[in-house]
This record gives sequence, C-alpha cells and structure tokens, in this order.
Amino acid sequence: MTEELLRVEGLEAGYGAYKVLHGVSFDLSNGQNIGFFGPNGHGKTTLFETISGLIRQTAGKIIFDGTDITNASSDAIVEMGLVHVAQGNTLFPDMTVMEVLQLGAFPKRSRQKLRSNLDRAFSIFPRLTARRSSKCKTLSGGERQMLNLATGLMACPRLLILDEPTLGLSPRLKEELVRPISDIENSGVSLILVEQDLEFLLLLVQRLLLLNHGRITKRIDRQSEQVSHQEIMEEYFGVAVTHES
Amino acid sequence: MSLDAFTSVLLSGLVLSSLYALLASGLSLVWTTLGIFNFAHGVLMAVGAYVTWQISQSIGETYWIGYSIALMIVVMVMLGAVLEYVLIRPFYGNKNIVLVTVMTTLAGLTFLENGIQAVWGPRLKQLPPLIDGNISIHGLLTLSAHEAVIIVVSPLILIGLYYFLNYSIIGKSIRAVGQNQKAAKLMGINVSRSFILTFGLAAALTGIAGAFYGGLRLMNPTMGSEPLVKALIVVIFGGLGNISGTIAAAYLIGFLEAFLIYFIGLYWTPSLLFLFMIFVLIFRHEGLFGESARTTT
Amino acid sequence: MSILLEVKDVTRTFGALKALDGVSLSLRKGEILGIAGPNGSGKSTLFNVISGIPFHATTGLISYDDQEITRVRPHEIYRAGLARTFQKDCEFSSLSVRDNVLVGAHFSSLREEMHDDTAIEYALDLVGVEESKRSQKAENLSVFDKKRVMIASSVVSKPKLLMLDEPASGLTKPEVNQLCELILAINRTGVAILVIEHIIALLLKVAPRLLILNEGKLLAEGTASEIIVNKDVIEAYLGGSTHP
Amino acid sequence: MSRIKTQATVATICFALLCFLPLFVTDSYIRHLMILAFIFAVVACSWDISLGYAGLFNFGHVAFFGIGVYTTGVLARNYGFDPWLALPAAGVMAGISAIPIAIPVLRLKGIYVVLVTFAFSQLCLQLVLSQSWLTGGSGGLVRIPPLTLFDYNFARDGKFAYYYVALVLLVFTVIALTRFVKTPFGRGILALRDNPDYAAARGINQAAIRVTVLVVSAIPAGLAGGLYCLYFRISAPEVFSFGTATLVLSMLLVGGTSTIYGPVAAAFCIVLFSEYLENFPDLNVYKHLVIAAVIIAILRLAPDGLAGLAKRLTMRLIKDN
Repeated sequence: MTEELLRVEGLEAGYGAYKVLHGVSFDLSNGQNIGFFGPNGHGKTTLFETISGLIRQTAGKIIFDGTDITNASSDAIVEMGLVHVAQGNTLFPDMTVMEVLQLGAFPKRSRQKLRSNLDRAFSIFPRLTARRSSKCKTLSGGERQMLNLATGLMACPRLLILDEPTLGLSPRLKEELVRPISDIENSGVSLILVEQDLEFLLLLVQRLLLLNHGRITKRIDRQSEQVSHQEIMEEYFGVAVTHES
Repeated sequence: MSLDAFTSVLLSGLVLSSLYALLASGLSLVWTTLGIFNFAHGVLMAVGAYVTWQISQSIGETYWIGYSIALMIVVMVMLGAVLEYVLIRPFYGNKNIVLVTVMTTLAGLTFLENGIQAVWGPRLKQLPPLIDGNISIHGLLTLSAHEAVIIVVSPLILIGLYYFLNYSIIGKSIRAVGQNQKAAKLMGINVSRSFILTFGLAAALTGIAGAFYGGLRLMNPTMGSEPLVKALIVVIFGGLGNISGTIAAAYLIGFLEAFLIYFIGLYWTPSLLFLFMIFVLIFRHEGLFGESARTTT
Repeated sequence: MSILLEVKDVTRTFGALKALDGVSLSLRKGEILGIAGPNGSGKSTLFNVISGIPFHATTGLISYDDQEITRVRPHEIYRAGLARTFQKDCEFSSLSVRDNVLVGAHFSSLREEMHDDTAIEYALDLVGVEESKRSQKAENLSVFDKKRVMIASSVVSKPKLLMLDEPASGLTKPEVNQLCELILAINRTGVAILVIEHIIALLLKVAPRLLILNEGKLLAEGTASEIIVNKDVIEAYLGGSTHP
Repeated sequence: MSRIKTQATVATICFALLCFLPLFVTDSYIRHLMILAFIFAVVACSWDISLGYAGLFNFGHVAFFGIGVYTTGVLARNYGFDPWLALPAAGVMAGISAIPIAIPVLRLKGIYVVLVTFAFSQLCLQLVLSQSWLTGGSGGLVRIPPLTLFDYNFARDGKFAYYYVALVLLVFTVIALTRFVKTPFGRGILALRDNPDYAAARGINQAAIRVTVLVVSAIPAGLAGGLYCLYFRISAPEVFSFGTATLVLSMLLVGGTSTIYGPVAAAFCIVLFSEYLENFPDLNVYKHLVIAAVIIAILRLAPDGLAGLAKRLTMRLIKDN
C-alpha cells in the first residue's frame, strides 16, 4: 500500500510573465489522501490545473503511477485515471444531469462500467436521482457540487482531485458531503482535497499541506502531530495575529 | 391569393427552408462548438456541388447521382477538417480570435471561390436531379421529384443530426465542448478532435445542400453567398448556438421569405428580413427560440 | 463625524443563491473600515453593488454623501467621488503608466483642473511607482506595481471614498507591509477607505474597525482585538461546524 | 532615436516623396493606383478607430464608405449639387448614419456586434438596390460630374489633381485620427477596450465612447466614399459587397490594428501587390488565390500585422546597436 501514485517535483507554472507556482514538490502513495489549504490566490487552483494538463508547467516534473505525465494532454491524463474536479465548475448549463454523468464516463476505460458507475453515483447521491432529467443550469449550488463529484467518479478515477467541493455550501450541506466523500475514499480512490474549512479537511485526510505564495510552506502529518489551531491560525492570518494578541 | 398560387408559394418556401436548414445547422454547430463565425461556410455549398459534379463525371453518368453525393460527403468531411486546421487552429488562444477568424474565413471564402473558378472554369454546370420526373397530387400541386426529395430528405438528415448530437456519446461530447471547454477537457474529451469533427460535419451538411441545389439551378462559384446570408439570418432568428431553434427558424424564414416575395415583391423582401434581424438582435439577441445566449467573448 | 457611506439592508440574489442577505453598514468620513470573511462570503458582491460594477443590488438602499446611489450608473458613482479597485486585471494593459492615471483624472469631476501633469506625477509619487517605470506599458509591470498604479488612478481624482478589493492578493509579505503604509498614507490625506481582505492580517494593521461577513450576512463587528478572539469568526474561517 | 521620433521622421519622408511623386511619374496608371491606395488607406485607417482602438467588432464600416459614395452620387448627379459641396456632405451623412448603428451596438458585444453591423451594411445594400428611382438600382449611378476648379477639369489631367485631393484627404485623416487617439478621451477609448469594468470604475461612460467612436470613424470613410464616387464618376452597389469589406479588412489586419499607420501601409502594399499580379496574364485566375493565401500566411506569421512586425524589427535593430 505504500506504492507511489503521484509525485510532483519542483513544479513551476503561471500565466504569461506572472509566475504563480515557485517550485512545488509533494508525493502521494496509493490509498493515501492529502489535503491542501491556504489563502486564495496563492496557487492551489493553478497547481491542479497544471497537474491535469490544462496549463503547461515552465519547470518541474509530474509522475503519475510511474509514468511521466508532465507533457501529456488532458484527455490522456484522464484516461490514465487522474481526474480533477474543478472548483465551482459550472458543468454544461444546457445538458441534463444524466447526460453529464454519461459524459463523465467518456474515457474508454470507464465506458464499459457506465451502468454500474451510474448506479453507484445515484446510490451515493440519491438527490441526483430525482433530478436526472433536469438541466444543469436549474440545479442548486449543493446539487451542482454533488453532480461534480458524481461526474468525477464516473471516470473510474484512481486519483481524484477535489478543488473546494464545499465552496459556497451551507454548513448543513457541507455535513452532507462528508459521508459521500469518505465513501469515495473507502472505495479505494486516492484523494487530493482542497478546502478552506480545516475541520472538514481533518476528517478526511492523513496529511495537510499549506500552499502559500506558490510554495508549500507547511506539512502536517495528522498521525504524528497534534494539530494546533493556534499554529494554523498563525500561518493563515500571518504573524500579525500573534503580534497583536 | 388563389389556391394555385398559395400552393406554389408553399412549395418554394418548403424547398428554400430545407436548404437553409441544412446550411444554417452547420453554421450554428460551428459557432456553438468553436465560438467562431465561419464566413467560408457558404462557399462550401458550391464546393459540394462541384465536387459532386466532378465525381459523377469520373465514375460515369450512368450511375445514380446519389453515389456521387455519398463520395462527396467523404471529401467534404476531409475538406472541413483541413479548413479547421488551416484557418482556425493557428489562432487558438489569440485574444482577438473572433476577429482574426472573421478575416481568415473570409480569406478562405475568397480562396475557395476562386479555386472553383480556377479548377472548373466559368462554364455553368448543372447536376442531374436525384429522381427524374414530376409529382402531381390531385392536380392541385405539381412539383419535380427532385424537389420532393429535398423536402423529404432534408428533415430526415436534420433529425439524424439532432439524434447524433443528443443521444450519441460523441455528439454529446461536441455539445459539451461548446458549453464549457475546460470542463470538457477535465472529463477526458479531446477538444481539438471535437473541433475537427464539428467542422467536417458542418462541411458535409453544407455540401449536401449544395448537391441538392445543383440539381435545381445552374451552379456557379458564388452560388453559396446568398444562401449564407440567409443562413445567417436564420441562425440569428433561431438563437446562436441552438440547433433545434436554428432548424425551426430555417423553416420559418423560408416560408416568410416565400410569402414576402409574393406579397411585397423581390426588392423589399431582403430589406425587411435584415430589418427583422437587427430588431431581433437588439431586443432578443438570444433569438426567437433561444432561452439563454452563449456568453460571447 | 458625519456618515459618508450608508448601506441599508442590501440583498443581492443570483437565481436561487443569496450572495448578500440583508447587509447594513455605515462608514464615517475619513474612516478606514475593514471587511473580512471566508471565500464566497459575499465581500466582493458587496463591493460590486456599492460601485454598481457590474451589477446593482437586488433590494436595499445605498447612499453616499447624502445621495442615494443604489441604481446610479457606475461612471457617475465614480464622478461623485467614490473610487474602487479590483482584485484581478488591475490595469489598462495597452496604456502607459501615466496614461493609466490620466484616464482616472480625465473622466473624474476634476477634468477642468487637469491643466498639467503635476496631479498625475503627484499621485504616482504618493503610491511610490518609480519615475523610470512611468512611460512603460502597464502590462509589463509587476503585480504590486500594477496595483499601485490602479490606486494612483483613483487617488488622482481626489475621491472621498476609496474601496480596495483584496489589495494584498498575490503580493509578497514585504509588499503587503508597504501596501499597509500606503493605505495609511492615503487615509491621512482625508480619504475614507473601505478595504476587503481574505487575509485578516492586513486588516488588523490598518483598520481600527472590522466587519466580518459570512454566507452573505454580517457575522461580527468590532475592533481588531475583539474580532480575532470571536468564536464565530474562528469557526467561519477554520470550520468546526462539522465538529462539536 | 526614440520610436516616436523615428515614426515621425519616416512619415515626413514618405509624405514628401508622395508630394513630389506626380511631378516625376507622368504615367497616369501609376497615379491611378496611388489614388486607389490613398482612398482605401483612408477607409482602412478610419476603420481602425472602431475595430482596433475601441475593440468594437464593427463589420459595417464599409457601409459608411458606401453611404459616402451614394450621398455624393445622388447629390451631384440627381440634384445638381456642386461636387465640392457633395463631397463634404458624404462625410456628414456617414457621420449621421453612424448614430442609428450605434444604438444596437451599445447593447451588444462580441460576435453580436459583427452580426448587427453586418446586417446594417446588407440593409444599406438592399435599400440601394430596391430604390432604383434614386440610386439607379443594380446598375448604379453613372456620369457623375467630376471635380472642377473654375475651368480646370480634374478628370482630364492624367489624374494629376485627383492625386493631390486624395493625398490631402489621407494626410488630414491620418493626422486627425492620430491626434484623436492621443487625447485623454482617446486614451479612454483604449481603457474601455482593455478593461471595461475598470474603465467604468474610472468614470468612463461606455455609451458615450461608443457613439463618439462610430461617428468619428464614419466621417473619413464617408469622405473617402465621396471622393471615390467623384473620381470614378459612378456609384455602384458593389461598394457594399463582401468583396469590398474583405479587401479593406485585410488591409487593416495585415497592417496591424490600433496603429493607424499600419493599415495605411498595408493599403499601399495590397493595392500595388494585387495590381502587380495583373502583369502575369497566366496568373489571372490564381490572383485572388494568391492574395487570400498571403493574407492567411501574414495573419499566421505576424499576428500583430506588418506594424507589429516592423516594431519587432526596429526593437531588434535598437538592441543590436
């Protein structure tokens, strides 16, 4: 179980002259889950878009399951089982829930499993069953997030990147998402989870990485260290907190 | 208006509508998926007609024209792919892509139009009809068998297109690319392949319209320019990026045009159509049948 | 001190989503008020409805300098003396740095006073953009310089209220410190400042009074030291709703 | 030497050369080509104001040119106006007709602007075709009186006087437009194009800018149309056609948008290049093929047009020295 699934080495990327990632390195073994957190605009989304092939890196290397995917196209990456569920993804406004789920199984490796994956998606997210023929644009925020997650599952992922799946959700809806996400986890899929909500993250992952100004500035291992709120607050709000209080 | 005149207006309206629908659905498909407006779309109609003619000359005129049309479709799909590769692909990511592709597709139009002239010369040509003879129904209504084929086959092709886009996984992936490219990529859809496919499909639909048209009237290299302008009006009426709206609008405009020509004459009809188009754009730019417009770049 | 900006029970909805849900606040002349809150809490929406860009409030009332501006067109709001900045895309990319500021001056109510370029140079001096960079195209500047030029293009119009939208995003720590100095310096010239930030650290340094938004509602209000020990605030930021 | 100074020097030298050219070149065919280039350069560089500087996908600019052609034609031919009066009237008429075009443009963006302006130019064409009592229909208006000065007939001097009229129009247009975009208001046009939200937050009224831009860009196009009509002494509906729009648009894009001098330079290149191809009778059918291929190649290799290419080259020269 300690076989390596993903390794990112010295990744640098950005938009034109504006560099967002300044050498990010981390790895993830099979069956492990890691969480990312950190203030907005510090490169989390850029990091995952680079891993999933939407943005080209300017330096560094990405290895997935022993294969170098640094320059692979996004569809080849999905085909290998590395699936990225983007943040606040609006999906396809004029398509129905059912159509989106079918498209989720677009990669060849998942097409044969369409039926069983659909059953699984509907059993994890029963709410989607009732909405199966509604267009995406009529879905509520919570339903969209569920559809996002379910669509990611349809591709038979081996590693699922979830970028802020609870963004904009009420506390009650957030709570509702904990169970499905841990179900996904228990089905043998590795997770990279991004969250602003630390408590939520700690429920689901073994390791926490803090991304700050395009660098990983803190790594917290949940098993070995006692997570201190005070410490994280400091990282999060900057030194000013301790100075002022 | 006598019954006779009414039925003949109705018929010419139906034939026009069918051709507009084939042309406009391709134009709309390219717009929806790639977000660009293909001004070379109309000339593809002429290319389709000429290619069909050339094939029918090569394989011999004893063969039914339908075989030539089938081969032409293959050629058009490839030509569409080539056009996408040459005229559109180099400009992805260009911040002025809408404008630059207006220019490159206009240049493509010039190229193809003059290309036809260069290859096939200025002599007028005509394709044989799909079926010879006339059809008369109760003496009320007489039309050529070729027109009848156009009226019947075009909707069948469009229904086929509708089913392809809505019920096949490849069709769905094309629609997905049009609605959200990034999300489509993240689902493992190869966006550039979808683009090429879309262009090929649009070229094939237009080519079919051209082959039909070539059996009705004499062919010339600019035969597609007026239908393109009509297709543009159709696409606006139907709502950009809305295939079923486009098809409905094609039939609406076809009939409207036929009746306007009958009632107010050939001269005022185009002016009125353009005026309608401007008003639709101002007050309902999602089109008459559209519910939501694609947000433009 | 008299009230400069008053927001009363403002709501903004997008379909079923309530991005702002009955928010009220007031700002006195010359005051710095900080607004913080987690992502998606409605901070930017609040700025958008006040400045009218790109949309207005669904319900509620916003008044500025004793005039109602709830539905006033954005360029008129600016001419009345209320200038805002943006978190991203902070430049007119094809214009030079000077022209970026010139635009801010020319289209303000001060056009008649703009006989020479001293006001522009003064604004650029104030924000600290070097002389050598002032003829460059704005798109070639660093993120921090772009932000400074954007601030210059607003202070050049002598606004009464400056609204800063997450000014520290994308900046390094030393730059954030410089930014704090700049905000305080502008404030000393008598400009009231409304600043939203995701990172509370910046606000703690510049704003004596803070508001915390969460899920479109006002969660807490008070001085810096009151806010950081507030249970609700810690919960909103770091979660806890899932844990007792 | 700074870039601006270089530009000014080059422009002055070009101007001086063009001033003296007819004194040495007596071939009326070359003069004719230059007049064509001048007229199209005016249309192309005025289009640059709305398309390049304001970023409005205005596809109906050629309609302003056509309106100019027909205003002058109708006034001089049908109503007996002095051509010297009918010419400025073309500019005025084009400027006025920009206002109804501006109304839909204010509410739309992107491709919708292309479509509505395109519809407008098609509408103009259809009106011209259908009102044959006024416009001569598809045959157009012929035998329009030429410009004259006292007894001097501009049409009978081997294109000498028309050369200078067209040159003056071009020079005034270039100077006026260059100045216009350098004013603070002109900077506002660019600001609005670059970043509409930020522009609104700095007091820029989008509606006011768009109306002004369309009117300002329409006037030179109308004047060019008026001159075109007096020079060729016909008003033909082809001026509204796809072909004319393609020709001018290619000048604009090949020259490089938002530069003014780029489209002017490209107008010369394209007019002369396409005439040069006429020298090869064998090439006749392929001429347009070659032009289309060259345009695609230039757009691909030099996305900022010739002006962008020139800029890159001078930058390299400055660096090398």
